[in-house]
Amino acid sequence: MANEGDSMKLVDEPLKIADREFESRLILGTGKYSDNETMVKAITASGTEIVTVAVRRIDLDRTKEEGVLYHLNPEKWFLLPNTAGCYTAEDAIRYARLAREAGFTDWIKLEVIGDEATLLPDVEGLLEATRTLAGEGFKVLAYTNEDLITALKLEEAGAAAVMPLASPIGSGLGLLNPFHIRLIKSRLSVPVIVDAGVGTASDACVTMEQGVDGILMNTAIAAATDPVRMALAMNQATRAGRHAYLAGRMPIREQAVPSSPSAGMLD
Amino acid sequence: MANEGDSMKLVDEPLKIADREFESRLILGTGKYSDNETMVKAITASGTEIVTVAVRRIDLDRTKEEGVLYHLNPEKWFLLPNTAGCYTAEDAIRYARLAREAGFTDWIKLEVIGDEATLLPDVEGLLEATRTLAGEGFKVLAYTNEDLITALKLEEAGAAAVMPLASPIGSGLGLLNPFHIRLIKSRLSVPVIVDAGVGTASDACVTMEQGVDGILMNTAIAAATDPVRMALAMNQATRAGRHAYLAGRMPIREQAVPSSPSAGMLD
Amino acid sequence: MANEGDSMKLVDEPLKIADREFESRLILGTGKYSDNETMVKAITASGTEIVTVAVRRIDLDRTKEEGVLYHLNPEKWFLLPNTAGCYTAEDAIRYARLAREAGFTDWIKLEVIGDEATLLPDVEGLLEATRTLAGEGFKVLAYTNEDLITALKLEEAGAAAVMPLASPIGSGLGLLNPFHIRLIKSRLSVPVIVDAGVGTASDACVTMEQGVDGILMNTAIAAATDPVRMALAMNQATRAGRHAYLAGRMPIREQAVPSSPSAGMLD
Amino acid sequence: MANEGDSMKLVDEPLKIADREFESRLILGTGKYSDNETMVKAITASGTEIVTVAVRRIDLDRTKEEGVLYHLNPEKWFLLPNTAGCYTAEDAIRYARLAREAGFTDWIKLEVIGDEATLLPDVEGLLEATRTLAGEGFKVLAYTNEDLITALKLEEAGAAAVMPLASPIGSGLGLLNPFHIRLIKSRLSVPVIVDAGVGTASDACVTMEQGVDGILMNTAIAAATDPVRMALAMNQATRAGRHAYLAGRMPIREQAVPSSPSAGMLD
Amino acid sequence: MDSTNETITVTINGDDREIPGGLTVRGLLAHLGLQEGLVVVEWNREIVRRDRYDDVTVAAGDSIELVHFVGGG
Amino acid sequence: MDSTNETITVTINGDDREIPGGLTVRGLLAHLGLQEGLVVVEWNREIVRRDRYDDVTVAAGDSIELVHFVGGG
Amino acid sequence: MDSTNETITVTINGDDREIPGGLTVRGLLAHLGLQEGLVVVEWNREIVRRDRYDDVTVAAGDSIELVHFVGGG
Amino acid sequence: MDSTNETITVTINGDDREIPGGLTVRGLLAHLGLQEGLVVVEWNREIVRRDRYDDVTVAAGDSIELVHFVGGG
Repeated sequence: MANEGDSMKLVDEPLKIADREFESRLILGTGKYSDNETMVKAITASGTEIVTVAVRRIDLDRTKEEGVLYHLNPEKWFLLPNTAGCYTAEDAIRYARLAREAGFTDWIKLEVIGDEATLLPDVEGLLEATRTLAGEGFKVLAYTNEDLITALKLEEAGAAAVMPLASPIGSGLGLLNPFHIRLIKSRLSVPVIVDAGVGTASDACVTMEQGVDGILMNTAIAAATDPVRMALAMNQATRAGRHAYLAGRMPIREQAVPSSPSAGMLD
Repeated sequence: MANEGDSMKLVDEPLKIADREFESRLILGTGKYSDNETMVKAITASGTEIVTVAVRRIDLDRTKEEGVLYHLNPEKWFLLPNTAGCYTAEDAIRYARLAREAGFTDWIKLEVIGDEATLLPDVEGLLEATRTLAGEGFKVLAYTNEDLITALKLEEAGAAAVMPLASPIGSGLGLLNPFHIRLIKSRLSVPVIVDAGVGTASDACVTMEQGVDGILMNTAIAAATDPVRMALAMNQATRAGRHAYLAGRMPIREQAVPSSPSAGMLD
Repeated sequence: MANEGDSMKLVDEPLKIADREFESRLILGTGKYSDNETMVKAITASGTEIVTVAVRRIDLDRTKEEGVLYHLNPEKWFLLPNTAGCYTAEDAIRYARLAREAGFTDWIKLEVIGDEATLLPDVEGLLEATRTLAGEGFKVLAYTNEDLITALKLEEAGAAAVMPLASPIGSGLGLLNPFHIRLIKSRLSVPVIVDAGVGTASDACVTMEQGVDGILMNTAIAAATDPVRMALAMNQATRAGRHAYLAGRMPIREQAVPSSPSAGMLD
Repeated sequence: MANEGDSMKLVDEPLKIADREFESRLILGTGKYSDNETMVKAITASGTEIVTVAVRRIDLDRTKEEGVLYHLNPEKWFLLPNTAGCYTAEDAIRYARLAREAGFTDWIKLEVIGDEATLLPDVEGLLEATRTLAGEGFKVLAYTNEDLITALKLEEAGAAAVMPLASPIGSGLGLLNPFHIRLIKSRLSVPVIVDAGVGTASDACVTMEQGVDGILMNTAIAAATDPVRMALAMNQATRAGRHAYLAGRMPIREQAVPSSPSAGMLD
Repeated sequence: MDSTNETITVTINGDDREIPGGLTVRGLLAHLGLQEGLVVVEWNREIVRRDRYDDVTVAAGDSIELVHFVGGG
Repeated sequence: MDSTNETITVTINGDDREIPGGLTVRGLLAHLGLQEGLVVVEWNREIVRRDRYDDVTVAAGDSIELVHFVGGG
Repeated sequence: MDSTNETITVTINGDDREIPGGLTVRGLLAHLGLQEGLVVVEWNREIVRRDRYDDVTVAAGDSIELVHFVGGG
Repeated sequence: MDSTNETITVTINGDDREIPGGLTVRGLLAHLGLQEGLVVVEWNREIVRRDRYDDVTVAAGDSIELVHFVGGG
């Protein structure tokens, strides 16, 4: 399409995390899809270059097809393991080490959950695990809340990226606290990637307009009626929000200003 | 781009207004650009197929270059004349007839303004002019406020499309009243195109997510720091919002739901 | 209470409509109460001085107790008849004349409804009825939408007060469009009283903070679990919003400012 | 006033913190007033029973009038010392002990600040100081952020009340995150008192409608154009929001419902 | 010349009703047991002022609306 | 019979202008150096179709509006 | 000296299982039909690097976790 | 045995001050004209209870903090 052709000329610096660069600023989770074919189609439509995966026991009694590697080509997408389901620093560290052993990456999306009902992070455990794992050479992408102070400590602890939530995981409530997200972005040097809570395309767009470096989402796409179309919508919305941020929006005025010239009217 | 390639497969019915069909759901005004080259680049980046123009006196003492037709190729974009600046039905009708005489189209974006400070429509004059012009065979696209009752009367009066505002022209306040816009869309048969007030990409995205048929904007692009990049952002945001609407968003929950499996955790 | 004692000293000019003055800025509808005793208690708790009533046929076959005058003392509350249920100017005028004949007042809360599903006003009919009734000496309080242009025409047509809606009657959606309400207040000389849509106390408070002269509500109180307590809440919220508007709120800052002195800290 | 008379009958359980009970749910800071007379008038108009004070060095070279006890009668208002300005648990503990030594109370409003620009709490230091001070028998009212996990830990650490912020101290941004505040209230047993960020009366009202036990504010009143009137507004708004919460608001409907009977219309 | 013994049919509030012939508006209200102060009378689409209750006599086929105030918002 | 040598005064786009007498609309546009395809002509409040540019002769005191499309939203 | 004929009981992914005695980790994976490249082995809480699959022999009572990547967000 | 005539230097609220030697805390407060009920005393980082104001004698080089309540939120 002509317009996307143009977008090619509108360069944006790549998303840099640790030692890697990515053109897309959208990261996708791979959970909760009705089937693997839909998952792959949605991931493709999203234009993402990074997908998250979880570390779980092999089910020895079921078909071996369950492993996500049977469906996702690691040459095509960068696999980012997470520590979802871990409630202590110790557990998260254990899962991170197992994930690294798989041999794909020393990156880890670090989650230390503090409460089962809300899946909100336990920032004390998160900071402890970040210090340990960063010390072991992991590239830690830390899932955290909207608290600036914790974000600053995560950066100091060696996190490669800080991932504040928009709203609780799987809630679809959207960006509850743009002010705090903007605040975090304004104070950190490492990339800020908003993680969790996005529900629809405009949530992704308004999130990127805050100036953050990227977004991670899963349920908004997997639980849409048409996941593949929603994935495309998220692809476009993330780019739109980024371009709008870079373009510099018009000033807001509480008055009207005509778009057509006032001169040259007839008598 | 891979992802836009995919979008090609995700068909959407075209935007149908009167006897014409359009692939893009974004309409651009051509006012307030710093220079004509920027205007043409922005229009191109926006992917629009329809641009609005105003009817004004020729300035006999200035260069003849001022006419917009010196810069916009009517083969490439459908020119939609407006009646901006008209404060009575009589004036708007006069401008509409002059516009038709230019020989490009019998479509008119009808504005009957009620107040100079807010540029809000005078719905009494608007209804009168719509009846008259529709009777003369014009395809009337009527700029109106968020009032459902007026919208229903405009449809009955023969409007080809109803164009409620998001917020005042040139304000950039965004979609002040999504509920009323949704209400109008739910009750009309003719296309509903939101006109005026959009300020940034997320405004366009959330507007399309209400299910409306299209958006018209001018200042949000012309007054952005980088109009061409903002035009691309609006192109993507409009498509994103449309796809998100068609895809069917996830349900909102005031609780968290994990994206990774709870089964298979280690002991 | 000490605090209310203080409020007595914090004078506010009375609410002036036509030739009358009121201390309370809250007007209550009398519909939809579970029973008349609750209605009277709620009206009392609300501190209102004006209650609206509807004009309907006497039911000749039922107890005569149904008339609201059996329960409300016209010495204690000013009865404001409405034209609810009228869909044309002619009907509204007929009901207004019947209401005046009851001998209590020549005031009328004028409603000309345009659509049964939304109960939004038909502004053409409303303007016509306002002109006629104002010409017959009625004090017209006109229920309208958020459109400034219509509000200006209503004032010019002789309305004693203009009553834009916060959101549709009985919806409880609250103040959907504070900007347009502020706009109307800034341009009119007659009192602006927001009518319909308020759902809870904070809706009333934020509405008054826009600077309007008063609020009319019914369902928010009648349909609350505890109507009498909600009536008190609305009483307090309306006063709170008015006082906050008069007091002049602090400036909003996107940064923190300590409330305790920074000097005098220990070593 | 009749209406306030009624409020007397609408009993609400008192606000219970530790071993004390209060009728008012509004707590005021005593900083930043232009003069002490205005401060006392505003505190009186607010109806509060608790005011916070800071611990600072005596200025040996200035008039001794600077101490707040010269202006506030401890018999009339319960003085709640804070640890504002402390950036470590150790500092906060030192200030708390000095405050207790003044002989008025063993209550402390605990602040451990993590960042000078935002005055956001350092939750690690806050938890440490809460554990120590609770262990020494202090009644700790802990100023924290909107994080549920930290709130749960504070309760477990022995806090007598948890005080999440609405938005940064002195910002006047209002309640940025009602969802998280509701979440905290739903999970804690100790009182939840929203502290900081309220800017105007409707902010206080909507905050109390979330079901929290109380509100603490300072700048919204001290920095209003008319602090005494704003204090009254906050008094009323806090009561209004509390009553509205207890009364149970009407359901929100995206459609209209008439307030006047549909039966009995004329032919 | 004297029809007052006969009953006539009029439409009151939309329903046909038999009432004694020759009733004035005041008589009609009394006949219906309605308290004058609380009712407004429209007779063949024309409002009848209270001071004219004795002047207007109801005839067969007349259409009469009797209205009052009810709770409404 | 030959007045074309004289100039007449007409109002064009709100300003009085001297133009040669006897000009048709087409002549006027040529005189003003305007490209026909890009202009719409209103002559004494009446629109002049392009196919009538030769039929309409401009007379002294006529009021003429010459409009075109400009950028607008 | 030859116990390989006997079976032993070990805990794999939380369940007790009978496996042939004397298996190395590589042998165990083969025994379970698992593809080495897609599994990570934790043996008595200690990760076993792939280059040590032949060095570690599973003994009775050992606790073994065999994990891989699954879909997750 | 009598050093009270001499002055000593102590740090009070961060500033060095000359005060008479041998003052107790109570004596110091009196010397500074401070009302006991409104001040809290920290002496070399240790809080001095009011009932110990007579027991503690200020010595040269001591660091003393004298604090009270001020307006704060």
